[in-house]
Parts: sequence; structure tokens; C-alpha cells
Amino acid sequence: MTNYTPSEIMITSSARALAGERVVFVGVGLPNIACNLAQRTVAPDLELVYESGVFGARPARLPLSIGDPTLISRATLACPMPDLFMYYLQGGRIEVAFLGVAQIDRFGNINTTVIGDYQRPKVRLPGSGGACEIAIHAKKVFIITHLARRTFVEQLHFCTSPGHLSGQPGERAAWDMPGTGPQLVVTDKAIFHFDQETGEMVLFSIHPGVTVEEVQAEVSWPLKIAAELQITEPPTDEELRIIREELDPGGMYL
Amino acid sequence: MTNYTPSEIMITSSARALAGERVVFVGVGLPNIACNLAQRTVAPDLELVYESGVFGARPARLPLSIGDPTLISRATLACPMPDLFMYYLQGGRIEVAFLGVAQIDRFGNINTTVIGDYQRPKVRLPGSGGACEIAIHAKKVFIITHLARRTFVEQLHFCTSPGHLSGQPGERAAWDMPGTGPQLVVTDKAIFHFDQETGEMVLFSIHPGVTVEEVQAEVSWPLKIAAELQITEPPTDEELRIIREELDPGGMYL
Amino acid sequence: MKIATMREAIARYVHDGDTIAIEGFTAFICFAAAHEIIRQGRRDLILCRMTPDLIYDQMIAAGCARKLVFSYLGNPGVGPLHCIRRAVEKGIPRPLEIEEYSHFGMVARYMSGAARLPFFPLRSYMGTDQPKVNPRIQFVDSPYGNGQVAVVPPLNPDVTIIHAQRADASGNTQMWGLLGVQKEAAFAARQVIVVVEEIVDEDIIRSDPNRTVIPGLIVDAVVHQPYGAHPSYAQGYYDRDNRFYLEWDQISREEATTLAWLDEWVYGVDDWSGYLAKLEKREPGIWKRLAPGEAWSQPVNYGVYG
Amino acid sequence: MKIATMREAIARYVHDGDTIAIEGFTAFICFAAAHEIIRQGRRDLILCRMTPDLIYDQMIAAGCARKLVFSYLGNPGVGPLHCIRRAVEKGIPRPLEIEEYSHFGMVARYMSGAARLPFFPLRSYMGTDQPKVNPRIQFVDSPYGNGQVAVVPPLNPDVTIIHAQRADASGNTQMWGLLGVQKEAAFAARQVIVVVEEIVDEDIIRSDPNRTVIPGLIVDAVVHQPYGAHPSYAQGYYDRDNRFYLEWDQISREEATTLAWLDEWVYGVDDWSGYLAKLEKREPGIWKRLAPGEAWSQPVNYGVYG
Repeated sequence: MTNYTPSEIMITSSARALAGERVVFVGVGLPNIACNLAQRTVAPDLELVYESGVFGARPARLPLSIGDPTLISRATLACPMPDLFMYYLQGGRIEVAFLGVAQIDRFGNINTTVIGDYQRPKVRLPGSGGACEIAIHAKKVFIITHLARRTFVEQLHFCTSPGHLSGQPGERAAWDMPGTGPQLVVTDKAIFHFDQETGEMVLFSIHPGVTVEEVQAEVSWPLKIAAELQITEPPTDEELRIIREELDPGGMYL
Repeated sequence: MTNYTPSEIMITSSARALAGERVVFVGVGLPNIACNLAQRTVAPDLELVYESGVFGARPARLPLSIGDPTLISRATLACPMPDLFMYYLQGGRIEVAFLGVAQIDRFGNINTTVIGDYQRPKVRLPGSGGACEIAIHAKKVFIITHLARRTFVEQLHFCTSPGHLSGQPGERAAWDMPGTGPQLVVTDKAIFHFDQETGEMVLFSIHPGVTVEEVQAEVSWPLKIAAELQITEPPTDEELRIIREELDPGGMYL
Repeated sequence: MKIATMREAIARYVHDGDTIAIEGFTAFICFAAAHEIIRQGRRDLILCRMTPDLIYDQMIAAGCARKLVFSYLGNPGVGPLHCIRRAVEKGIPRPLEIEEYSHFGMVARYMSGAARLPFFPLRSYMGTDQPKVNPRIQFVDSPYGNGQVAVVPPLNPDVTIIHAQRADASGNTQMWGLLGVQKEAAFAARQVIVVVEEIVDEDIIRSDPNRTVIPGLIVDAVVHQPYGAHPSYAQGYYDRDNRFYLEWDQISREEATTLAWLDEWVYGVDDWSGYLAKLEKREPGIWKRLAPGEAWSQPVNYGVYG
Repeated sequence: MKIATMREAIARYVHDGDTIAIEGFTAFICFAAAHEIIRQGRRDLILCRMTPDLIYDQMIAAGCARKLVFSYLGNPGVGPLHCIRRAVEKGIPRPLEIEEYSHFGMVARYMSGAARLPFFPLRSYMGTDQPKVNPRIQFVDSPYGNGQVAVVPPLNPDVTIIHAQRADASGNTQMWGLLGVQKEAAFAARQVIVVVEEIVDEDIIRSDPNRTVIPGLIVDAVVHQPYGAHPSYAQGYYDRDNRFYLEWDQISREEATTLAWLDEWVYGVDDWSGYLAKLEKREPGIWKRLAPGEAWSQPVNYGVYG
């Protein structure tokens, strides 16, 4: 099957990375669709937790926001914010979380706060929301973003959420961060992992039809490339059927 | 009316002290009956809060414990323990609270933990429960206890809950205690207030038929006596009727 | 008597320079209160909310605020908040001071305020630039030798405004759906205004004491304002008006169109009834479009004892 | 499959030397679990509860525990806990180490454990002797110069056992009535056993997501044990058996009568069904005596969206 969109291969790549996972902290948009796809394919027991404080959601429609009322009706649990942050996230109950980025550096540190100087911003971005705590406490962090040179930067304008910091082994542990930090970056052109030793982003696979040069052109630092670079497995017919017919029949995100 | 029991004059004396109060933290037994009497007489807007986490209780029977199910059915609010201690008590929402004592000293400091040495106790008492926090945070503390020399002691065996500490002015404030500490001690023989300057217990009134000597005999330190010592106003017929017919028709506490 | 009109409640409790929290995470955002504050011309407010959302975008565009305390600045699922960006980036209509936390940091500030604690600990901010731009974020060593922890100071609004499904006349308030941080924001406040879809008999409240989130004890005013959260929503009463959230993205892009919208929809009406009348005139089927179906909770038996 | 018999759940999750919390403030005290732990002969347990109540009095009389962590030692509304006093004052049946807090201190320890915080702050203990006999109570200065605050360390039981009205087969648990500190004790634990009056279809749970206190996510075993809290109670299901609380005051005064009671009522039966059968034989009308009338919550509409 070659007839798929960039969003679709981002969704299927993310969904497959959830194989065997049990509890995922999910945002709306692509991560939401990826998690729902994983539930129907590689991770049938996957529990979806929304930052708004909802567990076991059974949305009757595709939610526009993580606070959509359709997420609450017929969910198994809806809790107040202090519970969510204290007992679920900081309590260590979240295995995987998805984060978006405005800027990301080679160590997976994330900026979602500001472009330019904090006091005199060129672009004022949303800020942390729950991202900083998610980046610290979720056992693993997956990042979904479009590949672009202004996003994959040498130097963040602001560090909102910690990745592998300066890449020193044990640095997260020294800061008492329970999670292992970013493990995966899924983009529209390629997938990145992180080197276990150096904490640095490594090109793991390129999507069909994409070249390493095209990827490097969108990354501001000289990319490390995996010894056995893969070609990303494209979406299967069944995955596309589920996405198009069940998860986003209106094509809202695709 | 002279035909009343010691418990009844303790109840009416406590109830009258609640005139104009708005929120009272109540235990079972005499304080419960006193608060209910106050609601029907001098403090119609009095809100009863139970340490178990219940507001606006409408008990259909006299509860044996503060966790009786009759307190919950038809209450206005039942909350978990963290809310009760964090937002209601520590949050400064409680105006008056009743405490019991095993030992009390002249400054209203309270022992409910142990008689004898802590490590090798002669009598192991219940301990703090919520008393320590109540003593610190309630705006005023009222104490109900029987007058006895082994209770009104020179030196506590253990300080469980702070009263006016060593009696130094400003000492509670220096410890960051929001409440004003004990204001009233109601016993079966007399009522005590506390000197605003010295924090020391002062004999305020003696019940009808009781002498100052009888009171002093049951107190281990030389008692300060109010300049204008009162005779406690005995229960009225109407108060006794409410207690006997409405609040404790079984005579459980009388 | 706590029952008041919105006009009375805002006039009585919200003053220039006050610190205000109108909370509600996506749900229960009380636009009716915000519009009344704008109409009454309040100035120099310190506005606190985890997610400023359209509600503070409108208040800031109207010039009500001098400062914003927040943790996530966005039109959820749509994009940026253009008015707040204009204020932060260009000082339009006036410069806006900001004080910024993560979500958990804001939750912790309200908890600290509600619990009268000098600080609240959370494991966050390590290794980030957030403490560098917000000196109120500090770190404390555990006396047990088991690490360091971030702390934030209490947040005690002068007034917290909460929208909910129902309350009795004493202000005992019940909510269901997303509970957000409303309880904490209310307990942290010096004064509390509750705005509800329905004022119900005390017996309804007493039938389910665990459902009561805010006790009348801490409530100063109860305002009956059906649809008072539009374009946000009240679970089971009406849906979020996602169309308006998308529309606002267009309206708010320019200062002129924003002010024209405020003129028409806020200053141009007397009160929330006027706003609702305009809405219904523009889209006669709006409440039908936003009406949810029925999904009732299974009742539980509290028992009669005695 | 999480559904287990009490015998299986205790055998699998409760081991000699474990730190155990069976929580429930007056209500929902799971005597069925305690009796099974006694029958299975567990030893050297560290027992944690705000109010040890009769449940720990029985376990300590049976020699299960080496240590007690608590905040209020009494038979509520009746008097002292004689077995625990014998253990503390005379070392019968064995010496009992104690670690003592105030109620808020215990709540704070569970919260600290549940929230994975190195400590939890509370404004308590100042000017008292409590920190002198419990070095785990420490004080920390606020970095904001607004005072000093007491702190307590996390409490993380190996197993927390919670009694509730209902759960589904995945362990999503709903409670109403006195909620105590059960949620915090469960989240603080490494393993959680939930014991319920009824196992219900998931649809019942899903009809009221705000009523779910413990998510199946953290539950290891679900035990279906009607009347499992007797002589404590389950709101709306049965009343507290106050007669037994008064009776225990007599039974437990002497070691011999206590052991005879344990022989008859705990060791002398195979399981909780045996205990219930004995109870009903002794007092045929017991469940009628303890049956509450009906007082149903007013249902609320969560709405269908989509």
C-alpha cells in the first residue's frame, strides 16, 4: 500500500511503538488516533489516560480537545486534577506519554514556551501545560512532530521540558527524574531513537521514498545514523482501514 | 429547675458558649449533644462538621461514633480525609472545636497519649487522632472533661496537643499556630476560662451547690479565681426538654 | 441570602486590582462572569487560570488585566490565543505581565493556598529554564536525605468563580464530569462566586453528599445562569461549542475584529440573557445542536439509618 | 483475571514481614481480610491504619504483628483497645513496636507515598512531645520566609486492602459514604486488594465515572465478599454492628477470653462464609437488624456526545 498520507505513516509508526504497553498518556490529534489504533492492533490492553483526568474513555466521536465531554460519558473514571498529577503521573503510573514540540535539540530536550527571548518573545508559544511533568515522570516519552530545521535545533531558545539534558549518563537520575526520557521521535519523514549511552538522537528509519539527505537537511546538527538504518514499514491496508473508517472518518487530522 | 445531672449542666454550659458561632468541629457524646442543643437555641446557623468528613449531618438517631452511617445519609457533603484536614481544618474554616483530655495543665496543654513514660507506659491512651491539628488550627478550642486531680495536673506526662504552651504571650503565634487555643473548659463542677495575658486557666464559674474548695481540691495547682466569680446558670426547663426528649431520649449519655 | 444576579455578584465581589481565578479545565468555564467583568470595566486584575482559554483572551483584549498567572496558553485543539499573544508580544492593548508554571505547578499553588501551607512540593522543573524566569519556583531538600523537590508558593485569589451544574440556595454545589482544580481554587479564595445551571432544592443535594464539591460554607454568592459557560460546556447540559472556538481563531487574529466582536457581543448587550438572545437569533437551532443525549448515572443507596 | 477468593488473594499477596494497610475510617473496615490473614498465620507484619480499631486489636491479639503505625488507638465511642494495650504495656502476646502520628500525619504519609514525594508538609506537631518520640516527624523551613512546617515521610505499604460497595471485574471500584483515606492508601501501595459487596458489570461503573475512587489500573485482586466488613459497615448495604463493638470491650479485656473468641470465630471456621453462618445461627435476624432503609441518590445526566 503506497497510498497513504504523511500523517497516516506517523500514526501507524507511533501505534506500533505502543506494542505491549499498558498505560499511555494521550493528547488529542495524531497521538489520540495512534493510541486508538494501537488498542485495536498491537496493544489491546492499552489504557488511555487523558490529561484532563479521564480513564478508559469510550468517545462516541473524535474529540477536538482533551477536555471534550464525549471523553467523560461512559469512561471508567474521571478524577480531579490534583489526583491526576499527584497519584497518576508523579505516582509513576504512566508508562508512555506523547509530547509535541516547537523546538527539540539532539538530546530530546523540548521547547514549547517561546521563540526568541523570554522577556521579549518573537513568538509566544503555549508553555508547559503538563509537558514538563510528563517529561520527568512518564516511564517513556514519545514525540510526534513534523521534521523541520526550525524545529530540530542546535540550541533551544528555552528548555520547557527535560529530555536527556546534556547527554551525560546518569544525569536524569542525578536530578531524581523517575522516567527514562524520550525514546522515540516520529516525524513525517523519519523515525529517531536515542542512543542509550550518549542520550543523542539517532536516525533509526526513513519513510519509504525519503533520503537520508532530505532528513539531514531538516536537522540543524550533524545527524548520527543507526548502523542498520531501516526503511519504515508503511501502513498496512488494515491499519489504514481502521484509521479511515473507524478513527477519523471525517478526515479531520489526515 | 434543680433536677438535672452533671452531664446536663455540662451540655447546657457548652451549648451556650456556642452562641453566635458558625462552624463547629464536633465529636460524639456530650459535644454532639451540646452542638445540637446550640443549633436549636443560641446558634441556629451553626454548621456541624464531623472529623470523619461530614457536613450538614441530619442524623436520624444518636450516633455511637463519629463515623456512624446515620451521619452521612442526607448530609450536605461527605469528603475524603485529605480534604477535611487540608482544606477545612488547616484551611482555617473551623471556628470552634471540642476536645477531650486525659490530662490538662494550667495553660490548657493536653495529654491524650500516655500515663507514665512513653516507652514503658503505665496506661496507653488513644493518642492524638486529629486533636493536635484541631488544637493548632481551630479558631477556638473548648474542652469538656470531668474535674479530677489526676486530670488537672501540674505537669503533663506527655504533651499531645498544644494549649497556651508555657503561657508566654505570643508563643502560639511564634510557632505559627493560627488558632487562639483553648478558651473554655467545661466540667461537671465548674467552668474555666483562660487569662488573655498569661494564658493561665482561671476559675470562671462554679455550678450551683459546688464550693471553690471542692474545685481546688480536684486541681493540682493553686487556682486563679476570676475577680467576679459566677455561679453557673443551671439548665432551663426548655433546654432539659430538648436534651431529654429530642437529643438523647434513650438517656445514652446522661 | 446568597442568591444574586451576575451583575450584583460581580459588582459586590470583584474590584479593580483584585486577583481573580475563573477555573474550569475545558469544561465549566464561566464566560457569563467574564463578560460581566468586562462590561463593568474592571481594570488591573491579576488573572489566574491553568488554561487562559478564550475567556481570558477576551478579558485581556478588553483591557481588564495587568497580569496573567497560568500554565498553558492555547485555544485547545485549535491554535494560539491571539489576544494574549498580542499583549505579551506587542503590549496591545496594554503590556501584560506574566507568571508562568506548569500545570502541576498551578495545581500545587492552588492546593497550597487552599491548605494554608507556606509551599507545596512537586517533583518538576528540574533541568529546565522555567525556574530561571520564575523565581517563585524554588527547591527544597528533603530532611530524609531522599532527594530535592521543587516547591511553589500558595495562590490565594481574592475571588474564585466556579461554574457548575447545580447548587442549593446555601451554595452547596455539585458537579460531575471534568472536576479540574475548581475545589482547590475555591478553597484557596477569600471569596467564592458559584454560577450554576440550576438552583435545586437542598434535598437533591442531600440525596448524594459525596457529589458535593464545594460546601455552602465557603460560598459568598450563588448566581443562577443557565448556559453561563457557553462556548465552554456543562456536562450533561450542553456541548462545547467547538464552532465558536474555531471562529474565535479568526475573530481574534486582528485587534479591530476582536474589539468589534466585544462591542457587539459583550458591550452591546445588557447581560447574559442579551448574549443568549443574540446567539439564538443568529442560530435558532443552537441549543438543539449542542444538546447531548441522555446518559444517566445509576443511583446508589445511602441507606436510612435510624 | 483479577477475581480471586479471599484465601487466594491473601496467600498470594500478603507475606510474613510485609507492611500492610487495611484502611477505612469507621466504615468499610475489611474484617474478612483480617480474619483470613490470622487464619493463614502471618507473622511479623507492620500494620498501618489511622484507627487500629477492633480489626488490628484482633490481629495483634493473634500475634500477627511486630509493629503498629497509627494515629488513634481506640474502640470508637466505647473505650480502649484492650489487646493492643496489653501488647504495648505488657508485651502480650509479644512486644509491639509503635510508630505514632496524628490523624493528619497519617493522611499526609499516605499522600506522600501515593504521590511519590520525599515528604509531605503539614502544619502540626509544633510545641508538642510528638516529634520527641517519633524522629520521623521533622520540620522544614519555607524558602519563601513564611514560616516553618512539619513534614512526614512517605508510607508505602506492600499491600493495601480496601473494602467497597462495588467494583467491576477489572477492579474499577466505586464507593460512597465515608471515603476516609482509602484512595491515598491504595495509590501508595505496591499491591492492592479490593474487597467488594458486589461485582458489577462495567456498564454500571461507566454510568458514573466520578464515583470511581480506585482505578482497575492499580488493583491486583478483586474479592467478592458480601458483609465482608462486619462488624464495621458498608454504607447503604448494612449498618455498623454497634452491639459487637460493645461486646468486644468485654471479650477483649482478658487474654483468655480473647483467644477463646479467636478460636471460635476465626480459627474455628474455614472462611468468611463460615463466620457469617455462625453469626446468623447465633442471631437469626442479624441482617434484618442491620439492614438500612432506602435512600437513593438522585441520578445525574452525563449526556451522550456524538
